[in-house]
Amino acid sequence: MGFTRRDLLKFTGGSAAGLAFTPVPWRLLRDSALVSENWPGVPQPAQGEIRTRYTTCTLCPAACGVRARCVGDQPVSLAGVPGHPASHAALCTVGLVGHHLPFCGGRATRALANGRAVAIEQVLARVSAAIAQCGPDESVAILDARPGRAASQVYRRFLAGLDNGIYCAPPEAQPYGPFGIDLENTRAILSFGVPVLDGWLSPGRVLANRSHFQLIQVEADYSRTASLADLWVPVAAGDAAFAAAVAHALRGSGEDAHAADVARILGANQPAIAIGGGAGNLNAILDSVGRPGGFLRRRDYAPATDLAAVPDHSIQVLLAEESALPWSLLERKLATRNAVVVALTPWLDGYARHADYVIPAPLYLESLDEVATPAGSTAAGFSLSPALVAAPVGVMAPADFILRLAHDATSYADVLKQRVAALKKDGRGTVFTYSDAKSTRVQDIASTSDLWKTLLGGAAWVDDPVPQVSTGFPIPAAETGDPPLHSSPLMSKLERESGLRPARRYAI
Amino acid sequence: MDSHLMPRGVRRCPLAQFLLWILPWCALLAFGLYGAGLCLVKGLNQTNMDNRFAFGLWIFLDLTAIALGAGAFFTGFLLYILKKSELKAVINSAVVIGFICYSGAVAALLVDVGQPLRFWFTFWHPNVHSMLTEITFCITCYLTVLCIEYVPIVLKNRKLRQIPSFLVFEFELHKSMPVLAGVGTFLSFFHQGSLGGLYGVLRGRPFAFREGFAIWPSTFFLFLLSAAAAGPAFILLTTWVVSKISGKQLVRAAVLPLLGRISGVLLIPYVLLKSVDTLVWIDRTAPARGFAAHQFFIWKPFGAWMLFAEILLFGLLPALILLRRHLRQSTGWLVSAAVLVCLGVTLNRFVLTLQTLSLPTLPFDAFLTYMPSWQETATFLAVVAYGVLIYSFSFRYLTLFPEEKDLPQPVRSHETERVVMEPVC
Amino acid sequence: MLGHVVFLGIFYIVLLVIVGTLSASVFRAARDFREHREEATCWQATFPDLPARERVCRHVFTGEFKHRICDQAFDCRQCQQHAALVAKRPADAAAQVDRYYHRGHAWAQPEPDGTVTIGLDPLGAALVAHPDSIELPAVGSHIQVNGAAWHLHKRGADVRILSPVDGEVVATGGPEERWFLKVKPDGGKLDARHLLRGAEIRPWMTREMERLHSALAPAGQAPTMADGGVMVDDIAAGYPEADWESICGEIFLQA
Amino acid sequence: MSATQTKPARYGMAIDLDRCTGCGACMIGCAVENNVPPARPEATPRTGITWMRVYQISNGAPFPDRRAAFIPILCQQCGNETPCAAVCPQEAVEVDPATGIVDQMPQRCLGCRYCMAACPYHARYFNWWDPQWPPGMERTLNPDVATRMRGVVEKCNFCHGRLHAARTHAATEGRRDLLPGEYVPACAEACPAEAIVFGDLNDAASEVAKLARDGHSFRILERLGTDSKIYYRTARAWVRAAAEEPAARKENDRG
Repeated sequence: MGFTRRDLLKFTGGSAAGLAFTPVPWRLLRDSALVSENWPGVPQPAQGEIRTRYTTCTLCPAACGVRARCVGDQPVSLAGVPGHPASHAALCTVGLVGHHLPFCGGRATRALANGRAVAIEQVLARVSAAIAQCGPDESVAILDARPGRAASQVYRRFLAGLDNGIYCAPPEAQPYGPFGIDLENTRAILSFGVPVLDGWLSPGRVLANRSHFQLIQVEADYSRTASLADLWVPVAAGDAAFAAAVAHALRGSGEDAHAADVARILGANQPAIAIGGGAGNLNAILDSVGRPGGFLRRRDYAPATDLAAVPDHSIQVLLAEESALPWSLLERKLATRNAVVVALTPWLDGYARHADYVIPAPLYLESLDEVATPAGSTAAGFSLSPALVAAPVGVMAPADFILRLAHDATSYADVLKQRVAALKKDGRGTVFTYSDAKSTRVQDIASTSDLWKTLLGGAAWVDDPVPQVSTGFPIPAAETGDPPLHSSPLMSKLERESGLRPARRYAI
Repeated sequence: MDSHLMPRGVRRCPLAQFLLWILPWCALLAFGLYGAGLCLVKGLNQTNMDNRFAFGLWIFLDLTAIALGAGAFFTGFLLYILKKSELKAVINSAVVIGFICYSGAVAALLVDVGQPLRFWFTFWHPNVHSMLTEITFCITCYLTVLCIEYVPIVLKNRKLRQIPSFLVFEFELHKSMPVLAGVGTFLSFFHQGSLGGLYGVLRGRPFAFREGFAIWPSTFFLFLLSAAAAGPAFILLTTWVVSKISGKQLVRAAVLPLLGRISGVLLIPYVLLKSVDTLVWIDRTAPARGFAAHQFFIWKPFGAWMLFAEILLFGLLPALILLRRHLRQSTGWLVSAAVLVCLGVTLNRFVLTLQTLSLPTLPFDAFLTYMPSWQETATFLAVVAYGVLIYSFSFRYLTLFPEEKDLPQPVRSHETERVVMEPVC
Repeated sequence: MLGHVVFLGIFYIVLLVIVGTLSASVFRAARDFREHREEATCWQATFPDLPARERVCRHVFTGEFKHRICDQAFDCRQCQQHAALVAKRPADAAAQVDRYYHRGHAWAQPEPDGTVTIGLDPLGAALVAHPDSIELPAVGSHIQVNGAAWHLHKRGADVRILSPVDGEVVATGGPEERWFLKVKPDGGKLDARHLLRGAEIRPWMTREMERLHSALAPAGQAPTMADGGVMVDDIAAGYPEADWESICGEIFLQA
Repeated sequence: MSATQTKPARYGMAIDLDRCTGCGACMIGCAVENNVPPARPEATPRTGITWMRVYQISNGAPFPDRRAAFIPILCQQCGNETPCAAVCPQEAVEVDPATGIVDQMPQRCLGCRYCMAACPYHARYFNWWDPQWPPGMERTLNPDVATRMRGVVEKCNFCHGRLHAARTHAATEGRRDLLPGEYVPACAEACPAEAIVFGDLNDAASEVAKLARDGHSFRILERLGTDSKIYYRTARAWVRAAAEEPAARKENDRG
């Protein structure tokens, strides 16, 4: 018996002692440090050339200028453009992380017919057929999420070629009709449920002027705007009786204490405006239309049909861009039999759930896009939103789809060029370039192609002001939009990780 | 069956009964190790700790275990340095308890940190101003000392001692015990204190912050004193419990009252200093930092009653009991007082760790509560089960109470193997 | 900086002390082996672990003490107490004794040729009668007082017999010969100060019988004891159920 | 990487609470800049990672007089006996004497969370989960900031990546000192209300230094003596009362 238990013990003990004098323990220590430092599964940021590129945000009608910091071609952060006429240097929380949208899941990337992938040509053929079969009291409607664009003109032209085309837009997309708000000179705002400090217009513009105006918030909820307003009136925003009481108080009568407070503040801070669905005829009483600090008329307004005004069950073919209008409203307008719904959308979980056909649309930053007049702007405006990242294969801009449906050989990009050519031809207005924060008169730009290049490099065209007449034009009432369905996964910081509420996305 | 592994001259329950006893503890240990494994593999999201409650059940476990394990150093100090030879009767048990408490706490700490692989970074880049550095260094050293002190006890196992080299080594190592006891006392002095300093130095936490002497806040000294008082009480308690469970007389009748007296003698200055410290804190320390002390006690359920319970019910009361000779002689009083002392030190550690974290410091922040997750609780229980198992095995196969074999043992009917009627020598 | 120096300085000193203590123990243990003191050291380590009843001073047997626990690990050669007591009765010291007894149940008998014969006393012999095996030291090897002299195995009991003398083994015997070793004592002459003799033997043996009795008691009746200590040849045969390891350990001073 | 500045800076912030609307753009801008991962589904306000975190407070008045204010809390970059740096056992927290910035080194952090317990502002965050981005989103990570692994603490460092970038840029122009406004953290840049002003407090002419001296400016928990570098400004007495120092309260009055 050569090997006893004692030998084994000696061997083990000796090995253990000997091991301490070899590099093994030190190597193990070092390797443990390396493992913990290069923890498995943690991505490291890609390195590359840092470039600054400019574009314009299309996520809401506020039309904020965007400066993108890119590594190679990939934007890694977005920021505002200092001096931007509509947005100052700011972006809202959603806009700050617009470049994350492709990563939040639920993308539509292929044309679908009743949930099955098909070629876009097939959808075109079937939708064309459906349109052709429409009877005299069956209509074809397009829901334009962002009216006022060159694309909107494409939609209107297409519908005009049909006997029964209806062009619709969500009411909050053009809340003040042909008017903008001269916020820079306003001294008081009476808001009926409008989230003035929480997503109204562009945050940069509102907050830059916040110190100049008194804010009275009429809202039943203790919303963020209500909590920060100079006066909060906890009355339902749509309560016509309160607007009437304020009107009485402004005329010097009435007993409502709240209304008297409101009237006193409005009286002491002129010019004042009233906004939101409950405002009624207060703007006429405040004489806020057509004068500085009030509602100013701009040039480019083209009214759209309010979907609510369309007779129920009359739309046979509906082509809808993703918007904040609830599906139930759309559904009510659809014909009860064989209605065809085409969703022109980047997402699978919005209208696409109810549509017969889905045409996958590119996302913000994925394709050359455009932005119409910024919400609330007192002058018409136009910006291009050049693509910063490649769109997935198979997506098609809604305007391109409508052009194909109309058998029009031009592309959406051509339409945009035509629009820019028209701007140059008109010769009005100035162009604000993002990279150097300089404004140039359109007349001073040499050619259409120069203007195109300037806009493509990040710029905003702003119309010249139009002469104003004081008028009692009723300001259209608008509901507030819903918070966005899709936003960056990082928005978790605002609610789930800190208990802060997310800001609303849609500007009113 | 395994009687040839047990110390000669003592009786232990049959193997089957022993296995039945350890089985649930093994199950608990396995369950706890599973919970701890989840925390190690999946990360600390398995716990209910959060950014405000950055420490939870485990830090409470660490602090309490180390306070209760202080008996090892303090008994060693009294026995080897101050030559209190009566304590020889419990020194082995004290060493094993110390070993269990410290190794359990270190194990829990390794699960508690986010990157256990980096535990040695503290030795590589030590920040000597941090209490935690002092604790890490001292506890590592002291655990080594406890291991070395445990070795002779293991080597004296009936089977192992038959190997002459083990026995010779044990003999020579045992000669060094006074040196090790001295080192252990030195290390314990610093880390028991530093554990108090851990929270006492938090200038950003006015509930815990205390002024002090030199680099040490007053909690440093209070922890040291309370641990020294609680250690003997815990040994008293464990000895009594083991004696009850095993049905054996483990130490001579005078030993437990002696432990009680030691505890009581230390408790009195502790209660005194703690009261002074609390008054200074209420009157000066907290207000100077912008906090009125009563603010700390407005949050339910942590009212001022905790403060009174800690100082009077769990401090002064057991101290008075333990200092009365005739009360000490009554096992009921003695054990009750030891329970109070141990509860007191537990409550003290709880207050300092968890109540501190639950209180807001930002003026507009909220009072938070925290309930450990099952994984945390399981890990906690694993440490308890680990302790019970180590102790059970040590008690069965090693000599924890050298006097046991010389004491008359009550006869138990189930002990069919052999009954001894020992002559009293 | 100063903080670092002080802190790390203290830390390394503590570490050094711990490592030093540990290495010193290892070194001293190695030295014990090198200097062949391992047997004596083992006995030193074992003795305090024996129950108090096994460590009773020999002067308790003679009634000189009521209670006394030996503090010299049964090596009376160093014991001043023993020397003092012996000095009180010089006659005993001078008396010639032919057989000395060791507390571990070995006897030593000086032979005319200067060697010492070592065997097991009747109790010891009866306990390990007909052993399963015997390990005797090689001739020429050295044995030490209280060190293991030889080993016997019987019914699971590993019994080491403590040596009564220091010396070199010159011959080996066995149970049949009634002696086990012949030893040439160190210094040429048997130093028997630590061994029991004369009047000590009977009370000691009575006590040992009592210990055996209590060790055996629960296993059944004790027929061999009824007559007050007449030995049967093989006690083990009478107790087939007894835990022989424990009984031998008790009697042969094993811890 | 870059040369040391000629004169030490003390970077700090002045946050105008009267401008803050609690939109959270600072939090989003911060997370984008510093490669903070999005929340796991299980994350809560207590386990999330928000280097910049906006707290809502209220004046506690009954409706409709209740008013809210928002207080962005980030690492206050304490200058005096920085609580977190003092307690870190392995020097994973360092105060840069050239900038006054308290820097957290995730590569060295043990994850013991002692610094989190030490921080009176609760401005330190632990990686409870493995950081995870939706597939493809890791392409959007900021190349100037390293990602952190699970089990380490992280916090605001005034956008260290931006400081490095600014210094590198200054070095290419042959400057050792940064120009005012050349280095601005992401939160200050993202704030649409321009409520956050960042700069060198050592530079008496800087806007931040002027705001810090403003009578409406205060620091949170100033009496703790942490000498923090984040100044808050409000003209509203109740906001100041609610934010500056704790007062005895009967209930939590987080808005």
